[in-house]
Formats: sequence, C-alpha cells, structure tokens
Amino acid sequence: MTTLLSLVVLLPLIGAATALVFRPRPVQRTLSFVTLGTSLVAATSVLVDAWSNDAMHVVRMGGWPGSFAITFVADRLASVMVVIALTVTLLVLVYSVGQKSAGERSAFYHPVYMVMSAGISQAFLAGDLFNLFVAFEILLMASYVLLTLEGSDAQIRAGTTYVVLNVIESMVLVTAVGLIFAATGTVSMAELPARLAALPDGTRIGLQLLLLVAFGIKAAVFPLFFWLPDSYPTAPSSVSAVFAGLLTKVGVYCLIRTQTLLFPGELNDLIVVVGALTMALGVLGAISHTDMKRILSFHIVSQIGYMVFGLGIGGTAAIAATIFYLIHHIPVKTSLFLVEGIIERDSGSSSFDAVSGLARRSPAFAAMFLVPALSLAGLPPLSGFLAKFAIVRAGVDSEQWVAVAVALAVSLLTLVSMTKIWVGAFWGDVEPAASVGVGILRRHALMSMATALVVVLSLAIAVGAGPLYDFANKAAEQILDVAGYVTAVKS
Amino acid sequence: MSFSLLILTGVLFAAGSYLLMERSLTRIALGVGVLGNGVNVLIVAAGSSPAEAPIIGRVGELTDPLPQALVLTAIVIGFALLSFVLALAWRNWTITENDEVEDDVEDRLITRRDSSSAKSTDERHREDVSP
Amino acid sequence: MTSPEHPKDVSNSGGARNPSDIVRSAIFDELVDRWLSKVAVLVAIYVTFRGHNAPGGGFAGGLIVGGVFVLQYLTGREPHVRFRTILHPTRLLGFGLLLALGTTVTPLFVGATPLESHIWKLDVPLIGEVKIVSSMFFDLGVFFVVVAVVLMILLSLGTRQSTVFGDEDIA
Amino acid sequence: MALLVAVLGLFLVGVATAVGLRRRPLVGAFAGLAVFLAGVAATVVEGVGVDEAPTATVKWLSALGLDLHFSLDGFGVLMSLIVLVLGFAVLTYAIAYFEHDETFARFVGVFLAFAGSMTGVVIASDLFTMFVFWELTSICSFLLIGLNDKSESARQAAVRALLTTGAGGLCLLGAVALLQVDVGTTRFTDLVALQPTGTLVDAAIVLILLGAFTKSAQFPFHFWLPGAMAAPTPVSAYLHSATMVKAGIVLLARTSPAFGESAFWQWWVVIAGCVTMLIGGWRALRQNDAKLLLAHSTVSQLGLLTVLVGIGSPLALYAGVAHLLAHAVFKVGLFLGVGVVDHELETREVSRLAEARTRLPLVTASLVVATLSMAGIIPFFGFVTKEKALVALLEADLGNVATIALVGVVAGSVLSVAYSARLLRALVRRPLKVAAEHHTSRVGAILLARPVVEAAGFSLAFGLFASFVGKVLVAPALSLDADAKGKLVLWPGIDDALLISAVVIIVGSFIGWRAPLTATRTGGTRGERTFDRIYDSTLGFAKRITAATQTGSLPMYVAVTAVVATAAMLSGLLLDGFPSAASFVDDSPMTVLVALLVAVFAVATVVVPLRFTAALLLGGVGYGIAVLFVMRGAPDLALTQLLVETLTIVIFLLALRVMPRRFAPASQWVPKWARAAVAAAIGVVVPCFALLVRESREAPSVAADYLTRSVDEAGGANVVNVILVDFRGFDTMGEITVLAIAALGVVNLVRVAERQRRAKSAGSAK
Repeated sequence: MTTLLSLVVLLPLIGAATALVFRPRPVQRTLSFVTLGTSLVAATSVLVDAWSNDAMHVVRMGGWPGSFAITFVADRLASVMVVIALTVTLLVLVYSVGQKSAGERSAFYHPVYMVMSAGISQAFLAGDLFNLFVAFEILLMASYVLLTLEGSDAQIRAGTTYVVLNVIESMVLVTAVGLIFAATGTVSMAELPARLAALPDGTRIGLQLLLLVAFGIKAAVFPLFFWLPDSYPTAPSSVSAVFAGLLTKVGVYCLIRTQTLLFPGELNDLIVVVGALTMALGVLGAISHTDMKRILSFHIVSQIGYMVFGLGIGGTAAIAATIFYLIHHIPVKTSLFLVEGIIERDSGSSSFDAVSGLARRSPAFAAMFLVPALSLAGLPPLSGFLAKFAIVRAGVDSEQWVAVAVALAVSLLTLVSMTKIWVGAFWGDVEPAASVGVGILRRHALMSMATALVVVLSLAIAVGAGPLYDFANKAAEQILDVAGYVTAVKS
Repeated sequence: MSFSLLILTGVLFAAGSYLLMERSLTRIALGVGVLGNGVNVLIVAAGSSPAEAPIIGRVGELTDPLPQALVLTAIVIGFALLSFVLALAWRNWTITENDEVEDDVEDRLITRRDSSSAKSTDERHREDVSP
Repeated sequence: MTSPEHPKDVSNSGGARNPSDIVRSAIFDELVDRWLSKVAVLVAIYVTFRGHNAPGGGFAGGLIVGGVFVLQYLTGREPHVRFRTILHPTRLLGFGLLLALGTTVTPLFVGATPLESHIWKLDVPLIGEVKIVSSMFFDLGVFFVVVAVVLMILLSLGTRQSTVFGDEDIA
Repeated sequence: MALLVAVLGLFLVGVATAVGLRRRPLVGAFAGLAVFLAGVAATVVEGVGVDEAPTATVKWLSALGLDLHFSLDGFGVLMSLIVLVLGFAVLTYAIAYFEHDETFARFVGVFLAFAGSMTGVVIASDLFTMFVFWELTSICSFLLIGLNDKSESARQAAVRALLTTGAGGLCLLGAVALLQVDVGTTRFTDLVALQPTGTLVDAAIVLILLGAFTKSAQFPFHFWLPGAMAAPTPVSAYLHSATMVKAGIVLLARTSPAFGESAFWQWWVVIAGCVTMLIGGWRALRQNDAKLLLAHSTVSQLGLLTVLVGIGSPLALYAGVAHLLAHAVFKVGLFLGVGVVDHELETREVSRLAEARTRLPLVTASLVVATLSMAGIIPFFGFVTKEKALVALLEADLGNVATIALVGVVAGSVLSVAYSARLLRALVRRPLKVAAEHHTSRVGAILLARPVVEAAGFSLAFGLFASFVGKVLVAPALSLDADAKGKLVLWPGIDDALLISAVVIIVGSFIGWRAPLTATRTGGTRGERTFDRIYDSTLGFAKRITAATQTGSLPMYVAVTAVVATAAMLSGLLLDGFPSAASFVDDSPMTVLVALLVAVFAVATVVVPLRFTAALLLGGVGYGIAVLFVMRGAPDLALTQLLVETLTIVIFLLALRVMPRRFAPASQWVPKWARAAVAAAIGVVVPCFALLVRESREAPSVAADYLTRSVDEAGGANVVNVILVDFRGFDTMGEITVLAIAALGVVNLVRVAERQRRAKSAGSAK
C-alpha cells in the first residue's frame, strides 16, 4: 500500500518528466493517459482498502518517524478525494484531446497537466503543513501555465488577476506556516494538534485565521473570491473545468482539514457567516451575467458557500454532509464547464445572447446540460439535492435559521440562473448559421463522450447516495477523531 | 528575537504590499520580490534564534536548521513565481504596449447593463398589454 | 538562431563588423568560454557534492553554472549553442527531474519508502574511504534542473532574434 | 409494487423518446400507451378490493431518513387511476393533435415522464417522497409549458411556472427538514397518528401550505396557471385538469388529517381558498380566450378544493375527494374539446365558439354537457359533488371558519355558474358566420373527439349513478382520515343546501347570461406583472450588489485580501494583547546597519521612478538579506539567496528591456494615502504578531531530531542540506517541480508572443 500510495503522486511527476524528454505528441498523450490511469488504479485500490478495512495508510518519506517525516496520509476523506480528482482529470484529459485547442497542441500541455494532477493529489494527501504549501505551489504554478497557455490578450489580463491573487495566497500561506512553526516548533500535522492547543488563545486564533485566509482565497470564500469569476472564464473550457471542479475544492478540503484537525471546533460561527455571505454573493453575481462561463464561475463561489456553511455547523452530521457535498460537486461543476466548452466550440460564443435552439438541435446534448444544471440548483432526484438537503438538515438541527433560509433562497436563485441559460441557449430558434445536418454530439464525439461520462458519474453519485453517504459519515467520524489521526501517523 | 530583523520584516511587508496594490505589473512584480524577501526574513527571525550554522562538528550552540530549510524552499519557489510574473508582465507589454492591469471589462459592463435591462422590463409589459 | 551546422557563428550582437568588437569578442571568448566556464563548472560540481557536509548543494551548484550562462549571455553569446549539442534544455529539465524522481522512487522497488536513503562506503585507492549517500543523486537531479531552468529562461526571455528556442517542438 | 415498475417504465420510455427516438415518436407514444394500460392494470389488481394497502420502500439515503415510501391506499388508487387513465386518453388525443409537428417526440417524452412523476406524487406515503416527485413534476411541466420554445410568451410562462412551483418546492424541502428534526418522521400515517404541535411544527405548516398553494395556484400564486396556457392543449388539459395542479390538493389531503386541527392551518386554507375562488371566477368571466377562461375556472375550482380538503372535517374531506374526481372529468373534457375547436377551426375566441356547432356537433354537445357539470346542474356529476360540498360546510362544526368558508364558497359558486353560463351561451347561440374547413384526417378526427365525448359521458354517468360512485369513493376518503364518511345521491331532497344551490344557479345564470362575450381587458394579469417585477428587481438588486463588490479592479482585490489577512493577525493581537519587548536579543551593530540599509533599499524600491533602478534596488534588498543570513548562521541560505538574487536581477532586466525606463505616472484607483495606510498597518501588525507568536513558543523544535540523526543515519554533516535532500527531500522534489513548470511557463509565453508576431508580420506581408 505504501508503494501504491506514493505512486499516486509520483507517477504523474515521472510521466511529466518523461514527456519533457520525449516530446512527440502521441508519446505525450500516451504518457498522460497511462500515468494518470495507473495513478487512478493505485488510488482506487487505496480507497477500496480504506473503505473495506477501515485502514488509514501513511507513507513516511525517507522512512523517518512520523513525528517529523514528511508524510502522506490516506484516510477515508483523502483517498476518496484523490480518486474522484483523478477520475475527473482523466476524463477532462480525454475531452481536451477531443477539443483540439491550441492549448493541448502545445508541447507543454501534457507535462504541466500531469504535474497539476500530482499537485492536487499531493495536497489531498499531505500530512505536513509545509509540504501542503509546496503541493499548493505545484498545482498553482501548473495552473498559471495552463491558464496562460494560449497567451491571448484576455488570458493574460485574466491570468494576471489569477496569478497575483494566488501569489498573495501563497505568501499568506507560507507566512502562516512559518509562524505556526515559530509558535510550535513543528510543521507536522500529527504533532500540531497538541502543540496548537497549548498556545494562548490570541496566538492560536490569529494563526487559525491566517490559515483560513490562505485557504479561503483558494477556496474563493467571501470576501476573498473576487478573483475567481474574473479569471476562470478566459481559460480553455477543459482547463477551466478542472479548475472549477478541483482547484477550489482543494481549498475547501484544506479548510476542512484545518478546522477538524488543527483547530477543532473553533470560530464556527464566523465560518457560518462567511458561508452564508459566500452563497449569497456568488449567486447574485451569477444571475447578473449573461456569459455562461461567468455564470458558472460565480456558481462555483456560491456552491463553495454551502460547503463552508456545512463546515461551520460542525459535528459529525454536518461534516459528513459537507464531505458529501464536496464529492458530489466535483463532477457536477466539471460537467457544466465541459458542456459549455462544447457549446463554445460549436458556436464560437459562450454568451447565451448569441446561442439558441440547442435543444432542438440535440436533445441528448440538452439532457447533458440539464442534469448537472438541475443538480446544481438542488432539485431531486439528483445528487445536488441530496447534498443540499444534508446541509440544510444539519443547519436545521443546529438552529442556524438565517443561514438555512439563505441556503434555500440561493437554491432558488441558482435555479433562476440555470433557467436563464436554458431559455437563452437551449430554447428558441435554431440559429441559421448552425449546421443542422450533423448533430452536436457527433461533431464533437470525443468531447461529448467525456462529458457524458462525467454526467454519468454525477448520476451514479445520486443513485449510490446511500453507501456513499455512509462512507462520508465514516470519513467525518474519522477526521473528527484527532487522536486517531495522530496515533496512526506517529506510530 | 532580533529587533532589527523584526523591524526590517515590517518594512519589507509594508513596502511589498504597497507595491502589490499598484496597477503597474512591473511594480507588482517588484512587490512579489520584496514581500517574498519579507516572508523569508520573518520565518528565519521568528523561527530560530541566532547561533552557529547547523553543521555538525562546529563548536557552540547550533541554530535551528528547519526554518532555514523551509526558507530555502521558499526562496526557490519565490524565484519561480517572480520569473513567471515577470514573463507575464513582459507578455502583457508586448500585447498592449502598456504595463498596467486593466479592469475587467465584463464586470464594468454590469453597471451599464443594469440600466438597459430596466428599460427592457417596461417594454415587455407594454408588449403584454398590447394585443 | 544559429543553425547546428555552423556552431562557430555564435555571436548575436549584430555581427562583429567593428574591429574593436572583434578584439573584445576574442578576449571574452578566451576568458569566458575557455576558462571561466570550465572553472565555474568545476566549482559547481564541487559545491554540489560537498553540500552534504558544508554549505552548498545541488541548488547552489546549478545556480553557479547558470551564472556562467548569464555571463556568456551578457557578453553576447547564446549559451545554448554548446549545450544544445549535448542536450536540449527541455530535455535536460526532464532528465534532471527524472534523476531526482528516480532517487525518490527507487527505494520502493526494494520495499522501502520513497526517498529512503542508503549509504555506501567504498574503499577507493589513494583517497581512502569514500562515503556515497544515495541522496547525492537527488542533489544531482536538482543541479540539472536548475541549470536547465536558467538556460530556458535566458533563451526565451533573453532571445534577440526572431527564432525562439523551443519552437521546433510544436507538432 | 408493480405500479412502481410502471412508473419507472414511464420515465424510461419518456427519456428514450425525447432523446433517442426523435425521428419515430409514434413508437414512443405507443409504448407509452402500453405502459399506461399496464399501470392501470397494476393499480386495479393490487389496490382495488384489498384489505390492506400494498406498500413499498425504496432504500436511498437511509442515513438521513431519505428513503422512498409508497402506499397504494384507497386515495392512491383513485388518484393514480385518474392520472393514468387521463394520461392514456390525452396521449391518444395528442397523437392526432401533434400530427406533423416536430415537437411531438419531445412532447411524448416529457409527457410520459410527467405522468410517471405525478403517479409518484399520488402514491407517496411520505412527505419526502412526495417532494421528490413533486419537483419532478415541476421540471417536466417547465419543459411541457415551454414546448413551443420559439414563442417568447411560452418561454416566459414556463419560467414563471417553474420558479413559482420551484419556490414552493423549496418550502416543502424546508418542511421536510423541520419535521425530520422536530417530529422525527415525515411518513403521513405517523404524522396523523402523532398530531404534532409546537413552534417548529407551525413553521412546517406554513411551509407545507406555501408549497401546496404555489403548486395548486392558490392566491397569491394563482398567476402562473393561466400563463401556462401557452402550452399546447393536450398539455394544458392534462396538467391543469387532473394532475399537476392537483398535486397541491393531494398534499393538503394527505396532511390535513395531521395538521387540520390547528386553527392556524384552517384560517390560512379557508382564506386562500376563498380568495382564489373569487379571483379565478371573476377573471374567468372576463376572458376572450376559451382556454384562458378554462384556466381561470380551474383556479377557481382549485380554490373550492383547497377549502374542502383543507378544513378537513370528515365530510368535507369526502366531498373534496368527490369533487376532485368530478372536476378532473369535466375539466379534461372541456380543455380537450376547446382544443379540438382550436385545432379544426383555428380559433379559441369565446365569441366564435358557436361556429363549431355545425362542423363539430358531437364535440359541441359534449362541451355543453361538461359545462353543465361544471356549473353544477342536475343530473350531472358536478351537481352531486357541489351539493355535498355545501352540505359538508353547513354541517362542519368549526365556528367562524366554516361560516366564512361557506360564504366564500357560495359567492365563488355564483361566479362558477356565471362563467359556465357565459360559456354555455357562447356554445349554443346562433353563429355569426360559417366556419373554416377541417384539416384533420378521419382517424385523427375520431382520435381527437373520442376523449371529449367520453369525458362528457362520464360526467353524466357518474351523476346518474351517483350512489354507486359515492360508495366507491368511501375507500379513498377513509384512507386519508379514518373518520371520513359520506355518500352521494343524485337527488338529495329539498334541504338547505339545495335551496342555496338554487339561488346560486339563478343568480349565477343571470350574471353569466348577461355578461358580454367579448371582454375588453386582455394581457398580462397583475400577478404576472408582480412576478416580473419581483424577478426584475431581484436581478437589478443582484446587479447592483455585483457591480459594487465585483469591481474588476485587481488592486482593489489585492487591497481587500491584504486587509482581511491583516485583520486576522490583528484579532490575535487584540485577544492576547500586544507582546512585550522582553524577548529581544542584542543585535550586533553590523546587523543593525545592514538591516537599516536593506530597509532603505526596500523603501527606495517603492518610490524610485525608474524601472531598472527599482529592479537593482530589489537586488540590493536581496543581497543585504543574504548578508543578514550569514550573520544569523545560515550560510546555505545566504549562498542561495545571493545566487538567486543575481539571477532575479538578470530576469528583471530581460523582461523590462522592452519597456520604457520610467514608470508611467501611476493611475490612482484610490488615494495614495489609503494605500499607504493599509501598507503601514501591515508593516506594524505582521512583526507584532510574529513577536507574539514567538513569545508563546514553549514546545521544543523538531530540529533536535534532525541534529542528532543527521550524520549517522543520513550521512551528512550539513543539517540544512540533509533536511533538503533527505529528511524533507520531498519538499525539494516539489520545489524543483515548481521551478521546472515556471520555466515552461516563461518559455511558453515568449513562444506564443513570437508566434503571434510572426503571424502578424506574415499577414502584413501579404
């Protein structure tokens, strides 16, 4: 298991390095698929083990004791995140090959993409705060390059916003980690809980807030999300799909870790307020725009708000709901961006003022949009509904009435913006320019196939919600058991 | 803790963040550089006490090597970030002949669309009423 | 950019038409290319390998070699010309990463954890016992990566001609 | 439960038809018809004449109590028969109606899915289960109302319907969560048994009522239903006679035995129902479009049903169930009949309905029968059920509520009779001119007319055999409320109710007969306008908020982020108090001097107006820090810092050489002093917080391990380097990866620029 777990991160790195040495595109593509695919297999076997044997796998780099080695810790939450992240990256890879964008043709696309995947996995597995920072830098640097791969005017403009804000995030994070070391003498996440708890209140809360700010920028919470809707829309859809689906979730994941492992149960009320404001402002932004990518980008923010809300409620049920939300949201958001990418590729615009009649052209394609869109709005029987319900119920349980009301209202506004897209782009006359002869799906077969698979993944989450939720529940119990984590890593 | 390093940290953080709040990309890049240095000094100053270099065999009390190792990594990552930001500034210049970061167009348009959509609402009702 | 068939034609400073330029270029050729670069590479290797026991290491070593390239560049040469024949910078980058990764991964094959180091003690005639630590290979990888990165940045941002390095690998 | 298989079948055939069988919708339609029949058979076999209602449970998310519970009790049987039989009838009708229409496949697909969802609603035995199918009907109705998506008004109507019912759905969701937490169950039988009360339950009641009112188009949410008439007739007939709008009534019927005791509940139900009855009736009286007339009449009838089912006295419940059936039968006939007229004569104007008489005598006759039933004229079924309703209200022992309900229902009934009378007059008067030609095939004409005639026939037959029907309806009412009782008779004898009816009919006919057939007012209703106003002002509000927060200005975002991060540290300082300076060590004069120099360089970097100079000053900062590192016992750090700084300067020079020497005058996005203040705050807070953090350090550093193990176990004396390549080698691995990717990024940007430049010069050369 140690080997498999290490390979999840190392294989994509090896693939990337090899792809730099051997640069013909078929070789690079093969390398991408093989390494990410193998990583996925490795991660899945770790997950299966975590699921069935209640095992928590720990890799201690260099064979040093867990108290000071850099560790990879695959508890239930981390392993399920890695698996779902790799699945999505792999499917988006298929999509990007089909997209034939200028980006994918670059000799750098595949190496950078693989490195990003490795960074994401590493961030999920990191058992060391400074190593987490390094993982963040890996995935961020890769994302900078991917975002500016085509180097167009708009990309540079948006890329600047993205890069500058994330550089600031890096600075805040490394400052926080440095100061945590200064206060405790360690950066190992297994050592930190006890040492942090011994600190005076002000110091501890200051450090916690600093970490929350750092991860909050990445997760795009109020009032640190402004960069996101300005920058994601300019990336090629395949790239923004991964960004939307995964990168912000890394931030949320880290917020969960911080909140459960390092500073259990502190400042929960603040987090609930932040969550409610994030939900509300995100969705208000979404309904003000007419560009699909922007709408979807604002929805990332608003959906993050739900997860932050769930995190703020605290307790096993709420954390389980948050984890479920986190898992379900990745394929939903990704597929929406992928669908948007097909529309953009097909008609050259992402504004629904310029696109119409898609449902007449291809009902199957319309269904591919409708399913994740309604899931995002939280309508049954889709996964988004279950996730939202779990959060709302946890909120009712802890009597967070205002936030629950906000959550429900935001859900309605989400529906508003989804109907705006649907009515604008999918209904109405088919544009005369659009070629009616060949269906959308057949024209973009590979992209559509990848998108359909992501949609199926989200449907599978809805169908298998029972076992998955049980898993989330167990994962929540596990991450709330700080002592268990510490023992497992240090032993 | 060393008083002079502490004050220096403050100056570097202030100067760096002031530069980051500029519109000029060159200045932002400078800000990344200054702030990065500030962070490094902060970690070393707050994380360890001044003592002998941590090389086994040297006489005297050895200082804490870990902050140094962390800062070493941070220096390199900071360098990587700075190079990329500079390349971005360079590219921005080659496109726009301008060093400044413009405001986002779509965001600016929202305010204008606001008034135009209010008009369209009225129109819709007029359509509704007329047969 | 210089085509591989004419490796001597290395000057980019607008052609050395001016006699004083020729003299200067000859001096720099002599100084920088012949001596400084060789000395620097030796120093760099020394710094890289002594890093385990004294200040230094792969990173510093790589930067020293990078500094030589910078000097070459500042004196009007495109430093890749000599290096290209050995390794393209992107390949060098990949190679360096692979070396470091190889050191990381190899222990897995013998059932250990990644990056677990191994110490070999060799008896070399004349020198005596030499201790080789597997992590030295890791440092060597770092060295190559840094060299490659410096080269890549110089050759891209620093280019003065219409042909940009790396363009050829666009399929 | 075999019926569930049929429900699933409806969904599957529906999706397959809409997505896959676009070119052969008839295949899907016939498969759908077969499933409808199978569903009817399953319902009858399983549900009729059994002692105990069959139940089924589908495990879904048991941990949250989200399992699907179904029960085919008496009410479920009645309702699912209505849903399935009418589905069958409407679908046969639609085959002819949609002849040669490209949207037929979409219609069949969504229609079947809708029928499946509606069946789910009526056999749900649990609020959560009902909610799931409830929302599915909202989605399907959205797609059905917007079937003619080329029409702007259809699209708008669909959105209004979806958002209104969707909002109601969210209320239900809230109710489910509240009941789960407070009562611990959402099963209807459990709720009825527990009779829960309390503040949270009251909140849940409000939410349930909101859900029911939005779905069943009760005041003030009545506006979406007439708008939804933009849908093709089969859709309107199905959604608005028997199914979608009845979902709210079903919900009330299921929950009123549990909550009906609450005065709160009764007042809300009666007021909403009565107001809706009056508004709907009044509007129906003034419509030019026959379909809109029917829509408003549906609103009005739903008001009556809300009152009956909502107040929940045993007899009222029984009367409600009976009237539900009566309304479904006559209303589907009316809608479909008007649809035939529309289809054949291309008119729906009330004033031209009479033209159908010669062309479509059978349909016209059926319409007359259905209208009489709607008006509550003996011997049609509508009469029987309305009598029962009046009796129930007269006998209800509920005080003021019942009185108000009675007054409201009587007034509403007058209006019902009035608009029915107006419709009747439009149907039977002498036509002004001869109608246009048929354009449907013979088979088509039969398919179209058949359900209309059948509906009329049933309206009459149910009336004539009222006592038999009444006996059948006892089981459904009993399954809702164990106390429910009642019977139906065609001729009740002369009693109070009959006298009231007589007065109602006389007054109503008088008003209706005198009402003009062409009314003056058309266009959007006030409710629609209110909806639009709310919608637009929400949008406007969103835009204002977004414009205010999402400024698009990078420096603004940076400033906000910086302020938040500073506030984080400041709050730590405020909690613990600013640190004392006790822990300072003595700095050597050299350290002080270098630090001072670095600080000067840093400030100069900010103020210097020249690009290269600024870059060199930054280099100075770096070199100075390298010196400080040496003095701190960090030679490795110093060496690296020195080399990196050199390289940084070079890269600065490379990148900046394309730009002018001087900075352009900085554009002021906020006053300089504000930025300076933020920067100064950071400059104060960061070191103070660092000092605070350092002072609270008690635990030993992990470095002790490194120092002891370095030589023996890792084979190196330079601990910093050993950490980098061994103890924490993986950090270094990550670090060189970052470096490598950054280099790729730089190369990529230059390459892209070069390619673009070359493309441009190639373009200009041509």
